Amino acid sequence: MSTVINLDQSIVFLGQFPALTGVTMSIDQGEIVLIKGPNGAGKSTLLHLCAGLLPMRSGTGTVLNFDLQRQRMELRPHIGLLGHRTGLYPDLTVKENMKFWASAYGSNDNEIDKAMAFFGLSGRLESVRSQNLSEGQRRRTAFALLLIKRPSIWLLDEPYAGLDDNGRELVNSCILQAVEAGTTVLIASHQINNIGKSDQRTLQVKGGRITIEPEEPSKGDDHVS
Amino acid sequence: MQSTEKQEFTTSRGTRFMGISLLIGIPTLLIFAFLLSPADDNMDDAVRLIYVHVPMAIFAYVAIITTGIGSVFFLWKKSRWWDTVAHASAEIGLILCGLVLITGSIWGRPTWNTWWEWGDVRLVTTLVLFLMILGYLALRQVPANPEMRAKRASVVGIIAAVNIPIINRSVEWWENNTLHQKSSLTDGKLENLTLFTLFLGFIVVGISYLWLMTHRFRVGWMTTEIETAGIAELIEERLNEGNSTVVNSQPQQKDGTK
Amino acid sequence: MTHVGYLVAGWSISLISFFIYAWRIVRKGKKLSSQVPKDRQRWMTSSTD
Amino acid sequence: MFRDAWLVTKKDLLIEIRSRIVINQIAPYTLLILVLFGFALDADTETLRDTGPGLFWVSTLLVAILAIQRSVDIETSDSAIDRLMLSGISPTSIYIGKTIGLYIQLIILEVMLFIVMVVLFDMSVESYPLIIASAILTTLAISSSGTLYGVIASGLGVRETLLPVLFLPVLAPAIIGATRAFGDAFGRVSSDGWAWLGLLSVIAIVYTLVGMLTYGNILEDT
Repeated sequence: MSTVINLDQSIVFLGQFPALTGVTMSIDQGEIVLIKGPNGAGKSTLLHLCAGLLPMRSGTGTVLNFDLQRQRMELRPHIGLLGHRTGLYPDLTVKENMKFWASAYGSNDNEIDKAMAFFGLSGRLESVRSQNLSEGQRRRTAFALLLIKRPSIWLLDEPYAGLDDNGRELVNSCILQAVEAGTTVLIASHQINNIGKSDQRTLQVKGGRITIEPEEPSKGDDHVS
Repeated sequence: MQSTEKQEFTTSRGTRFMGISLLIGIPTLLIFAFLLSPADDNMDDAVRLIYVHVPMAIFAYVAIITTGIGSVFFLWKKSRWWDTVAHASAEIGLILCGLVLITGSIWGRPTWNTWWEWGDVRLVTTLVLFLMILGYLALRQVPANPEMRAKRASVVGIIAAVNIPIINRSVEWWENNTLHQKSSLTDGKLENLTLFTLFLGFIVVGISYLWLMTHRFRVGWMTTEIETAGIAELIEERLNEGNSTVVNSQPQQKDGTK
Repeated sequence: MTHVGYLVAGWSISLISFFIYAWRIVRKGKKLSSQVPKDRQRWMTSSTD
Repeated sequence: MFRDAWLVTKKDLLIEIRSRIVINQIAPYTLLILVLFGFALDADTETLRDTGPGLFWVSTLLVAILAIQRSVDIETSDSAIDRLMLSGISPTSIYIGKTIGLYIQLIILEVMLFIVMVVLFDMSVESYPLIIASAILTTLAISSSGTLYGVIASGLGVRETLLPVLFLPVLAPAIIGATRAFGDAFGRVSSDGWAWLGLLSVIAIVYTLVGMLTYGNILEDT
């Protein structure tokens, strides 16, 4: 398996605040990595760094063989990021949101229909403005957008927030399918410990640095969420 | 000015030399401006204000163009040196612009019988430049990520600098109803002594600009130096925040990884 | 000499502003340089600028 | 590049058609400014006619500030900007797209404002081509610098105060030119209005170029 994310002593500042204080990690293609840690530990910043959205103050890093110091622009189209906020246009309907991003990504109508059907967004919800959606429905829409983009790396920040049991299962099965197809998935969450696949890894982030990375993912560390 | 004579930390051999030249130059300029140079046929003695007004106007442009150049190089090379130059020059440019406006309207009072003449393009456009630089410096004062602020300020600086040629072109279109002296340097009827005094004015104001630039640059450089000096401590503090919550559970965390 | 008042006003405002600004910069520089270690003041002594 | 830009423009216009913020809230404000000037200048129609060109552009500039803030809000209110930057659309295309979107909205506002002004102030137009040409160029200057400055002032927590301070001086030269051109077109000033179009086009082109070159840099860390 080839390495898709490789960070070495990456330091990232948000303003005057050192959000990441020297992260070193290496992630292979097709891995599922859970990133855990208390609030403010730097989980979101780490995901934004991997997406090429934040500049590194020092250190080196490559994602998909793009240099994080110089090739962030080129990297970005290959990344799917689901942040705290869903990034939808509140005044547009679900369908209009999907259509705009689909044409930006170059996806076709068939893919839109499939993704919307998968997340239960077809029918009545299609023509509801996203500002009138519930939190869970907005998340589902954001996931559907992730599907139609077909990125090589998924960076999910608290993906389960606001989702019901059904929604979680849909998300889990869609993550597993994506990983089967060779996608790498990073999940920052403190809600879940296991998404149902045995060879996942867990990274602990504290104080802007990875504090522990188990050598072998032990089967014993899965708890029910 | 005496302060340059003492041993100061922002002082070097270069600035001390400039400072001494100013100590000689400013009184000399005053003597020439008030005593040796003749009164003008049209402007009478009001011409004596021109010796400081015109050089300051030119160097206000120089200062803003320097800000523009510094901004371009900062965006291009990402070099802090250029950013500091741009910031320093903008601040001096603001002061020069302000003084140009003040001396301009003081000069206008006896000459045109009005403090402020909206019909005069050069006054109005200098005011516009003054406001642009004011905006630039306001942006630099906003509390924010210094790099982000510097990037945004440099775009504002570039826009201000490209406005100088635009504004100067606009003078031509506006010329027919402007009151301003048709470029006093070029009408050829000036007496030699008047010309020399004006020349002296350029030199004195030029040295003042360079002297202020050097000192202001060094102050700016040290300000960033102090801001960045705390970074190592900030990182240390942030790491400890991580440690304190997991004191004994992960002993090998300094390595970060396997 | 005509317009003496205007002349004096114009010149003195210019000179006084210059001196006040210069004095403030120099004083600020003095204050700051006590906080910055000598080796981090490398633009201080160089002939650049 | 232009396909992507047009995509962004279409999206911005669709959002406006759905939300109607510009039409329902910003447009009435424009008219209000004009009417207030009418009251303030004591309803002296001759004075109003003389100052009409200036009032027109000052009102346009004031509402442009609101339209710019709205245009930035669309992207930042739910972090859509992150997804936009990850979408592969280049910052230059985003810039062009948003500039055109703002441009179209401003032109619609100006047409409304123009009709109301001509009626209320009882003004007669001598040269429609001059009006149209100068409006096209000035609006380009406003929307290109506005899109750029909207992002510069965003995300700092002081946008409402900072944007006008930065934006208005930058457009002062364009407004001077536009006012003269309009003055000539309305027959109120005896200057050659067409001569000012040169200045206006230089400003419009320069601002658009600076915007295209620097927008990406600023978007980077919004």
